Amino acid sequence: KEKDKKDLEKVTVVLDWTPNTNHTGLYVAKDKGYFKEEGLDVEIIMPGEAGADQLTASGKADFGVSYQESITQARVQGVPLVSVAAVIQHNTSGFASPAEKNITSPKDFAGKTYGGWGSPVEKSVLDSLMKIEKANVADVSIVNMGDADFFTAVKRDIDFAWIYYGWTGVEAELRGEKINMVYLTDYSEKLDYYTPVLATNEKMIKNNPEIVKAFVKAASKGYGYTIENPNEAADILLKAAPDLDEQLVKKSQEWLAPRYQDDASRWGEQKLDVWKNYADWMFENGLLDKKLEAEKAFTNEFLPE
Amino acid sequence: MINNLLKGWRPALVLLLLFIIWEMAVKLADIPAWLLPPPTDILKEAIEGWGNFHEHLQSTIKLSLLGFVIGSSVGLLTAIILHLIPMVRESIYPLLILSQNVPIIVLAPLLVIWFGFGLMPKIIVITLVCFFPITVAALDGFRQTPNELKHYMMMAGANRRQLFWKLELPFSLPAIFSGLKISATYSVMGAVISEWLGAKSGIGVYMTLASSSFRTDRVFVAILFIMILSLLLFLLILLAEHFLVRWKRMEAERK
Amino acid sequence: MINNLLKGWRPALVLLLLFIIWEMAVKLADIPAWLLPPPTDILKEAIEGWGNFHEHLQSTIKLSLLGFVIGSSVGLLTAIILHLIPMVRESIYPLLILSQNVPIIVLAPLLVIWFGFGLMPKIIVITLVCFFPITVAALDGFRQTPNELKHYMMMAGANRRQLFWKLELPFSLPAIFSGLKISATYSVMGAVISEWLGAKSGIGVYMTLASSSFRTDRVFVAILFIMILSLLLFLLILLAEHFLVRWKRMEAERK
Amino acid sequence: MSLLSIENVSKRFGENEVIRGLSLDVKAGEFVSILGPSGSGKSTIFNLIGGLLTPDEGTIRLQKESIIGKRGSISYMPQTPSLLPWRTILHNVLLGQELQGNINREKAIEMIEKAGLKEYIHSYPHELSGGMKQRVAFIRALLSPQPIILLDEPFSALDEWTRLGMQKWLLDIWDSHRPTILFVTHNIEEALFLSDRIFVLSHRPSHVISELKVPFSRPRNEELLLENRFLESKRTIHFALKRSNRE
Amino acid sequence: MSLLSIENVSKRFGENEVIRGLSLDVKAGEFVSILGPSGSGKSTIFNLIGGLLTPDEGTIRLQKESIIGKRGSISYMPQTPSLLPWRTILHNVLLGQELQGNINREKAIEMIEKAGLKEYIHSYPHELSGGMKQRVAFIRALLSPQPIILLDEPFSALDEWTRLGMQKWLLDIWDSHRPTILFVTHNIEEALFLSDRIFVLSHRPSHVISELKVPFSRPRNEELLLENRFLESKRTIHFALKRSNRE
Ligand SMILES: Nc1ncnc2c1ncn2[C@@H]1O[C@H](COP(=O)(O)OP(=O)(O)OP(=O)(O)O)[C@@H](O)[C@H]1O
Ligand SMILES: Nc1ncnc2c1ncn2[C@@H]1O[C@H](COP(=O)(O)OP(=O)(O)OP(=O)(O)O)[C@@H](O)[C@H]1O
Ligand SMILES: [Mg+2]
Ligand SMILES: [Mg+2]
Repeated sequence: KEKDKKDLEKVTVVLDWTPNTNHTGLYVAKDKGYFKEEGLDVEIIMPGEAGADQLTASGKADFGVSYQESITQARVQGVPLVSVAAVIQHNTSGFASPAEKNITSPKDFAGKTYGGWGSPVEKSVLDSLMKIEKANVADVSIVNMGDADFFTAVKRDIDFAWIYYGWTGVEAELRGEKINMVYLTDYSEKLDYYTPVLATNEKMIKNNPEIVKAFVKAASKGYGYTIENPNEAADILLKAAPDLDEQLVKKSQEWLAPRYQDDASRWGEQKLDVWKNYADWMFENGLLDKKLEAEKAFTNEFLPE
Repeated sequence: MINNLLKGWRPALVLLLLFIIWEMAVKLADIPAWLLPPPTDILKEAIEGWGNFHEHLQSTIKLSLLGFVIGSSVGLLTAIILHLIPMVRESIYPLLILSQNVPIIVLAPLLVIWFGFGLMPKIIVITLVCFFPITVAALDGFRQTPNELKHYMMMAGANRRQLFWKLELPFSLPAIFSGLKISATYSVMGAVISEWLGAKSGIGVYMTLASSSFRTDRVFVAILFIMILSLLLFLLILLAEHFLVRWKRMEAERK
Repeated sequence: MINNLLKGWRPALVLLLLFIIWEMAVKLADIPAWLLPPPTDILKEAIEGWGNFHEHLQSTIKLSLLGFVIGSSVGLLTAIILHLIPMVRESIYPLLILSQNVPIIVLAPLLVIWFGFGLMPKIIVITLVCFFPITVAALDGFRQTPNELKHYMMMAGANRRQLFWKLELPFSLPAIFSGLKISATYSVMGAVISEWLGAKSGIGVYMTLASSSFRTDRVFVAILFIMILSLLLFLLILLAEHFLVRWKRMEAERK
Repeated sequence: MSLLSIENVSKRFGENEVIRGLSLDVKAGEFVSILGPSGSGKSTIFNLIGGLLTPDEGTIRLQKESIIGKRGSISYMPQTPSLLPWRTILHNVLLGQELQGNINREKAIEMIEKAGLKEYIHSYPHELSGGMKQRVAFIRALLSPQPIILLDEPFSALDEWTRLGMQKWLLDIWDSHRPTILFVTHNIEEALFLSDRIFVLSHRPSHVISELKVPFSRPRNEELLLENRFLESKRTIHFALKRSNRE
Repeated sequence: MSLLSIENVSKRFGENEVIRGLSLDVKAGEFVSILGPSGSGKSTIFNLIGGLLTPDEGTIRLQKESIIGKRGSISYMPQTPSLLPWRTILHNVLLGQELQGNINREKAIEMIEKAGLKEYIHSYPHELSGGMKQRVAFIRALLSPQPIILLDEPFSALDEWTRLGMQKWLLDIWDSHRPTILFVTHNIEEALFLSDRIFVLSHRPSHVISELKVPFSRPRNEELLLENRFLESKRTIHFALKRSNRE
């Protein structure tokens, strides 16, 4: 068995944050031996403050969990990141607010306070959504809430914030706090981008395509298992990260399981339109210096048939 | 003073040398700019991006200065209270040391809950970072007041207040100034950290944005200005010391 | 020493009082536990979660100790080099001070990119946090060696090496130990920060996990242990000092 | 009639009995010395008079009033000059008055000039030599409003040559102002050269073993130190001390 | 035949001419004092002999060999005891030998015991009184292998009573070992009481203004200080110094 291990190709994958249900497929693939079947010995690493993208791009990590938004910005700056699979088919993020604030559609944003992390993207997104309902983003007071989490923030000063329903929204359900969600996908097609995605760097694709293929295949299998058995998959994640809150993981997993593949023909599929649309939108809003060559930013070629 | 500045040519030279080596290394090893930009790129970005950057810089300067003033006042006041009431000193001082081991980033959410997103939590963070060196330095200064001077003052009929204002406080000014020097440089760091608690502008904000949009050169511009700012604040305190504790300097020059 | 520990009852009492007030405040004001858990909850979690937590604790202890040993060695060595070669001191010392103003969190990604995920970048972070207080303290110690002792040694024919090993180094041991005490407590903080650079276990990891799954009580357990650990390391150095610089303590007791 | 009178004072620090049944008195305008070996409790006597310590027994009276535990009723010049390094000479000299509340700037300037320190009036203490600093400390004591000056071995930290100069200077000043002075020293020559009366103390626990009226007329000058009658007086005190040691 | 001879030595620090054409010599087994006012360059002379400074002019010879700029060729006892606080008395005493490379532990223990410090042999310096520390410093100098001991005002920091005790002790030790000693002081009595010959220095720039053979026989005791012939010698030196000041 020792000898087996030596023959395995050592591969590292760096997460975008702390382990959560976005990553379950990777943990399943590791735990169930799918990676090993493909000849890989995978190590999963948390990036801490280091930032997953730089690590993946520089080759310190072979793969990373990233976002379409990041990869778009990165590629424009010459950072050689490529997305190889979409973890979740549609954007599950949206603007959340405590139910008593009565924020149910973008026009309700007016006169309220939004808590963000200080990126110019936020204002543009708010603007796009509000324009649809003929409201003006200038009426929203945007406050940077830094490292504070959603629940903390809405206790003070803040009326609504941008969250992933699959994690923070589920936590709200668990706490019995009623929240309203305004999903991006409900209002704009351009904003239905892939988040998160699995990424690697160009060098990896050029020099070790077989490893990329093997990795994506095993990951696909892992997410497949998760879709079928959310409860068992959640247990595997909890085993790997026992400090996570069990209830939250279970419930979040249940919520997310049908959304990994959703309406796509296979897990991980990415469409050129989605990449193009979003990059165009960013460019139009002055969020990019240059236009993105969307064809080079992602590839479906490593996904199993 | 001017002497000291002139002496600075040697470290400046070393710094220049470091920059040249850095530039060469980046060029020769063909390191991509997003990984480690060469100094010339950083300089270029600092100049080109100035129009956008100076606003951030301004708000950080304001925040650091305000935080420093409040933080060091709190520090000095704490020292005075601890000094004048020995019982408080014995019960609180060890806890103050302990307080320096609470990671500030962990406190952040609590501060936000209690004080919202305004100026208050930021000032608290800077104060937490700033006050301790001054408290320690001032307490040391008070305690090190020579016994002979105290004895003379007491024999000559000084009361507790006169003893403090006419002897202990002026005597510990040099010590307080060394505390101020440390705090001054910390206050810039503290301001940047506190901006991560949510701010609209500031070097901290600029830096997060830069790093999330892969502008490593801008991250370095931010570092550069943090260092320059720290240095300037340090020099400011040095200048104040130069005028306020003349006697100590003159004494030192004599030796 | 034992005296000093016994004196600790007063701060301990204040601490206890603080905890009681905290508990009462939380209970009376009905603050939700995810916002600010009462001390009893934290204690309960510390005990119940121990089986899972002690692994994290162990790896942080190992990392802190290793980092501290390496960091303080680097610090001491730097001080010795700066002391023995005045030209190096003049050119490098100001830069060292400047180096303390680079926010470590900004350096982190660069360190990981340059040195990977191994032990190396973590040790570098702890070293950066640790070395400076020791360098400053040791340099001060070397420089404060009384002139009369130096003069005697030189008149008696001591060469540079003898002067350093027989006079300057032993004389500055107490100063070095005060540097070590500061560095020791910093090293725990440094280790926690360095774990944010990507580690599999450690209090830093535990803390991020806890905070990302909204377990405020666990975050406080982490803070609690960081403080305890810092305190223990501090006491360890105090103990070492107790045995190594007997003479200074005895001298002080005389006064 | 005595200005200061100490009667039957005793003081112990725990086990350590320092003073036992000590009595002495100082008349207005007199220069009185207390001569005693190191550790015999001379500084302790001053601390008792100055109100920093209270005696276990006995009375201490200044102008008939008890000053036990009362600070600030005497003017004091310590062994080290104890000037505040951040004050100019003028402001240092004024300190004694400042603590008592009324400042006389003109008088201070006049005294400093008389002491030959005119050019140093706005200098800081570190710019002065040891002897000059002691002069400033003495002027400070002289300017304080209290009726008696205590001097605690003011010259023992100076080197011999400077010390002699200071002694001569002190005699000069004293001759022209005639303040009441209680002087502490362990140097027989110094006590003889300066004072009207000398109280010789025993070893701990100390009390007065002999009181001596100094037989030399004033003004005195340096040559006195080398005269045979001076050596004679010195011998007397020396043997008195030796005898008390043997007891 | 002289063990140490200094000929025509001059030294200036920038503008400040400290020594001008100074000559003196010390024979083996002799106790020679240099007597001079403060700041006359006495310590500078020692630094020249010890090799810390080099003279601008002149020669310094030890046993016929030039020792200009050569450190470690003399044994030295400074004004302050300069004991290392982290070493026990025994290890402090051994320091002089240690620096030269060969250690004689037995001899050291013997000497410490002779000096009456037997119970302090493993104590640390802070446990000793000022006088005791100076004894240790002297033993350290005595045990160093060099043929001459320089003593730079070793007793001037002690109070008068301890100082007298130390002088008597030094005379005792010297009588039994007869080391060669060059002693610096600004105290006329001390020089007269201790030495065989005295070189009296002028003010800066200093040179020898008079050389004096001390007329008292050995062993000497304390009473000598109170005799008339002692006062006589003191007067001689005093007036010699006074004359040179006036020049
Ligand atoms: N505050 C105090 N507490 C305890 N002991 C004291 C205190 N002040 C003085 N002593 C003791 O009293 C004794 C006499 O001390 P004091 O300073 O009065 O002597 P002194 O005659 O002035 O000596 P010196 O000539 O050295 O100045 C000493 O043994 C000293 O230890
Ligand atoms: N290294 C030096 N650099 C410049 N000047 C010096 C140096 N050493 C001594 N001097 C000057 O030389 C003069 C004589 O000093 P020195 O210490 O030799 O006198 P001294 O006779 O030993 O005095 P004291 O009795 O006070 O010890 C002084 O004016 C001093 O300022
Ligand atoms: Mg005294
Ligand atoms: Mg000298």
